[in-house]
Amino acid sequence: MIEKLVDLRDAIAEHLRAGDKAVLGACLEPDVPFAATHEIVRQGLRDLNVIAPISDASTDMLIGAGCCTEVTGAWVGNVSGGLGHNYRRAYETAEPHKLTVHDHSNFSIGMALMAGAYGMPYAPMRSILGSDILRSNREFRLAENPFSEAGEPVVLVPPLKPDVAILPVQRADRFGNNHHWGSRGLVFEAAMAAEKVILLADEIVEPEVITSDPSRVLVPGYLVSAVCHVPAGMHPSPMTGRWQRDNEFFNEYHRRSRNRQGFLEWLDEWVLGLPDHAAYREKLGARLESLRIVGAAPAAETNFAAA
Amino acid sequence: MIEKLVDLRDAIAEHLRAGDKAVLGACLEPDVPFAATHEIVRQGLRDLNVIAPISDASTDMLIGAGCCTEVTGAWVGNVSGGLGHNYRRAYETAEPHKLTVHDHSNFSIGMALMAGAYGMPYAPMRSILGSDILRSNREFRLAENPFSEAGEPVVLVPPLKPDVAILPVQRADRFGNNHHWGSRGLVFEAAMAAEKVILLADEIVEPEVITSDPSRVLVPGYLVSAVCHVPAGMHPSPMTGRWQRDNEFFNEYHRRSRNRQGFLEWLDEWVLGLPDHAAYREKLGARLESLRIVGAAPAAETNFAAA
Amino acid sequence: MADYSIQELMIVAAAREIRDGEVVFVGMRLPITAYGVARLTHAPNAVGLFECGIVRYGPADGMLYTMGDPPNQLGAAWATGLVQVMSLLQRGRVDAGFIGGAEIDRFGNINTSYIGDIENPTIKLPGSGGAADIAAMSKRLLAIMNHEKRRLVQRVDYVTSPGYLDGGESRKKAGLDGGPAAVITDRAILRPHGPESELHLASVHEGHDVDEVRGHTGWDLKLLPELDETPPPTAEELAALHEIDKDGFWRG
Amino acid sequence: MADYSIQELMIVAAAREIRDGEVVFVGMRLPITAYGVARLTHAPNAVGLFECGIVRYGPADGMLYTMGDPPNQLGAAWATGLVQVMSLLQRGRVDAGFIGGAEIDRFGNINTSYIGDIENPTIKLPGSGGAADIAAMSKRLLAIMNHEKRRLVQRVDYVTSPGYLDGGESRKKAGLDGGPAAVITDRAILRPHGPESELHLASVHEGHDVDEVRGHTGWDLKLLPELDETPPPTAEELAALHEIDKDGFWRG
Repeated sequence: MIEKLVDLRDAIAEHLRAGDKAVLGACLEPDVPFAATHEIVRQGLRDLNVIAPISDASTDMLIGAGCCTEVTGAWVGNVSGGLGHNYRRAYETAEPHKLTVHDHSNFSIGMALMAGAYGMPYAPMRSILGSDILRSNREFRLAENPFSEAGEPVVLVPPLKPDVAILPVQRADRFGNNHHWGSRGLVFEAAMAAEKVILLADEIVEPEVITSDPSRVLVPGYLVSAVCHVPAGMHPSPMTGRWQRDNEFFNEYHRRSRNRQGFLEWLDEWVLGLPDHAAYREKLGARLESLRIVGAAPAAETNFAAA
Repeated sequence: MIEKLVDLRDAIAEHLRAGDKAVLGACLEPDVPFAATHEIVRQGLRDLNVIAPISDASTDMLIGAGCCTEVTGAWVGNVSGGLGHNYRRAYETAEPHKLTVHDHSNFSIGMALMAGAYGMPYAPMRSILGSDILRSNREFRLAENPFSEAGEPVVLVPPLKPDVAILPVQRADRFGNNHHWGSRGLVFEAAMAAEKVILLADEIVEPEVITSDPSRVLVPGYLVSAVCHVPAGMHPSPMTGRWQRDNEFFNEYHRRSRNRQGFLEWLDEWVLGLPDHAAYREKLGARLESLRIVGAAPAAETNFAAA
Repeated sequence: MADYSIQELMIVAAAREIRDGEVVFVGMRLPITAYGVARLTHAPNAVGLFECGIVRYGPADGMLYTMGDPPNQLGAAWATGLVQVMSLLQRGRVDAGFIGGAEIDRFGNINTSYIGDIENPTIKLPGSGGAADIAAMSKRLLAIMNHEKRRLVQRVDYVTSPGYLDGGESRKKAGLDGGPAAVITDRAILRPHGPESELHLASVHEGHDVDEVRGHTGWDLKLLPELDETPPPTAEELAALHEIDKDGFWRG
Repeated sequence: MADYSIQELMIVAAAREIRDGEVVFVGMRLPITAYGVARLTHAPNAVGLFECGIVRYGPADGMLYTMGDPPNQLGAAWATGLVQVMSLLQRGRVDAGFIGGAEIDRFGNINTSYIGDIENPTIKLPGSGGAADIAAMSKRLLAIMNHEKRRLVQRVDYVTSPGYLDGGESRKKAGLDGGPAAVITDRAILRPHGPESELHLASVHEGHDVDEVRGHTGWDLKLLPELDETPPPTAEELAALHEIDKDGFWRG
């Protein structure tokens, strides 16, 4: 097998390009890969089309930092705080730049990524019928269901094939094999649809840990391009069984990003002024430690023996 | 929650009707619900449309016993032995009755059940293009991909919505909540697509065992109509972590079912002459015990704690 | 004023819309708490769905800022993906769904996308999330809103989540079943009525009156014949609510 | 006769069709063993897919009667579902796929469904299983057959698994890429050649000759210019094979 364990800086530098369609935040509220968001800001990548059903503050930050000029998603804002101020400024007043939005619902972006994941030419669905999403995003098509007698209307969703999906997982081995548990949002569809997958592993384990439970694997390591060891790489979002949500961090970001100057100061303090995620964790210090899940609620034992 | 633990005899009597579309064998080679197959034969149900990607000897048995007059599947035979003799006799010479076959490939029946599971109006795919499956099963439609410039051909697969899916699982609680691990074939799609789900649980456990690991759940118990405690209910097929395959049992069935008289004798010995699956297990005796997986290869510990 | 907050009344009113044994798309914020209250009072067999990929029977033990927080994972009935849970909507297996919104109109259409023009809006709102799907495919849609004239409007600028569209048969013609069943505001409860399915005033909360409510509504709000005061929370309902929202985070 | 069985030669020949690093749809019977031999010899980075929902790197430790048997689950790289694994075919991510068949024709079309007429066949065969999908969507299709005149026919009665259909551009016109790359029989190896992609004789196994092979082929089998004898299994290949199939179940 091929070793894929690299530094996050190198993974972003090697696998992400200006103009790429990148999934950053596929699990809805948990597992937003903020460590990668920060690294993208530090490297000054431009013109990203950020794909995320519920992007939380990550997309807002990339917009404000000038990295993201297109959004493909269902909801952009700050789940704790409400509206995304950089998102509003960019769309309403083109500050710091013009923003293109490809409107989706959660289910339509799910169908789009599923179609991409499964190589389907498109996905027909009944959702978003009657919605103006069909008016603001012309990528969908309305058609008649050929199997219905009354010609019932259906929406055809074109497949979404991201260039890169960046996905936090609880544990991975150095070959990119991994375990992910808890709710998955669109993590699986994003991993299968993307050309390249970069994992942010909270923990690196021996390969035997992963193969002990093939039913817990998100996608096998051969489909992964890079795995980076980034503990709490999703902070301030939560990770099942590992990290609690830092709600106040989201709220503070929301307050401070209310005007552009405040946002730039926040960005300087928490992203540009720090060399990497280790420094970010160090700056968080005891605050991060207090979010660590230390209790034990183990999954029932499961046997894979063959004889 | 509603208690759903019932005897297999009662579950079949209450939930399965003559003429039903019934999934029996969704996991490909493992987890074929033979205990239910036998009970259906004993109760003399008629005119079933049996849905199974790879049905193994179960469908062949139901055809020979006169219970199944339609098959919706990709492969009917005996995975160990080869051809299905009852299947051939029914299709080639209408003995014991005429048989209708709805031809599928594994992927097309997967797409059909997925469309049923997800409430999709249909599923477009590239597979079975060029195949005569499109000639012998007129339920598919050929169309052009409206998102392609060259009008590339696609196959539209109508959704499959079984009346009942009968599915073995390793463990369940009395409310129908359950864990299933190892390869899943189309078990998940069948469970979601069917109007009713009957589980054959190898083991009944306390509800806390299931809730300890929500990521291992096939479908939650509220979607299950009945759960039956049937250890080794899938014998002679295997069950991951629990039972090895009884290959010789398949081979013996194949040999003895080569002519109709031999099949009827086999059926009398192993099904009609026994009152229930407990008697079948007793008759197997040490042979069954030798198939039990006794080794330990536990899945790595996984934590769901919240704080 | 009564011995409960308006948020508490809204949560309890939302909880009452959930019937026992129903499958409910819960969403975020107030509805999570409403689901918990229903479960602990009159609907012990209700099932809660969360679009992040969670199905729960009992409410979570611990504070939920979002539906994906660790307490909602622990002890869940199912932890799976968005497509798996949301497709239960498309499969016709969801009885009731809750959503919020910035604007709603007299036919129950809800806007969470653009105030003003799409190309040049006054406010760019966060967007649908799962709201458009829940609105399109739940058997009964339940909306929770603040009751202000600028929010309850004649016609929304943008239909994120379809209600009865232009009223009458227009929702059915668009290919959709179901539709809004109740709008719970901080002043009143509105319900669709008549052949046009226009929202009518169904009940007024304690301390508010019909004229005031009509004055804060952006269309000529008609009254249901059985119009009454919204029943206040019972002691049992308030106890359930306090058990779920121990810190009072969602009760304001 | 050489110191190996014909099954051993067929398995080794199949293994040689797998290149290092490739993703291979393995299927049942001989190909499982061929995959294992390839992995243990020249293709240590190959990946094996099984339509029941398994992905493996190394071959299973223990006898596999079917792909879903417990030894194939233990230590797998992934245990998931059929749709998830087979969609890798549709996604264009499978380099090579193996299938068998009852009948194959000169354009590599394979029949595993009906001998004779659909409505009134001489033999009702088991059907496609995953073969139609693997044939339609693998980049290279590899077929394993017994070489008999009634099996290698001018035109199959029923195209379960599409090869080059009517030859030439017809496969492409049907919307498919890829196509058969080799047919491994118990007498020879056939490969498509020329603008029509008709199957030609590529190599003859030890102990067989061209006339005999042509005599057992149901069409006028043409020869590739570079026609040669199939190289016998090496000691390393045989050792790998014996390690995987300890009991000789598949070497018959």
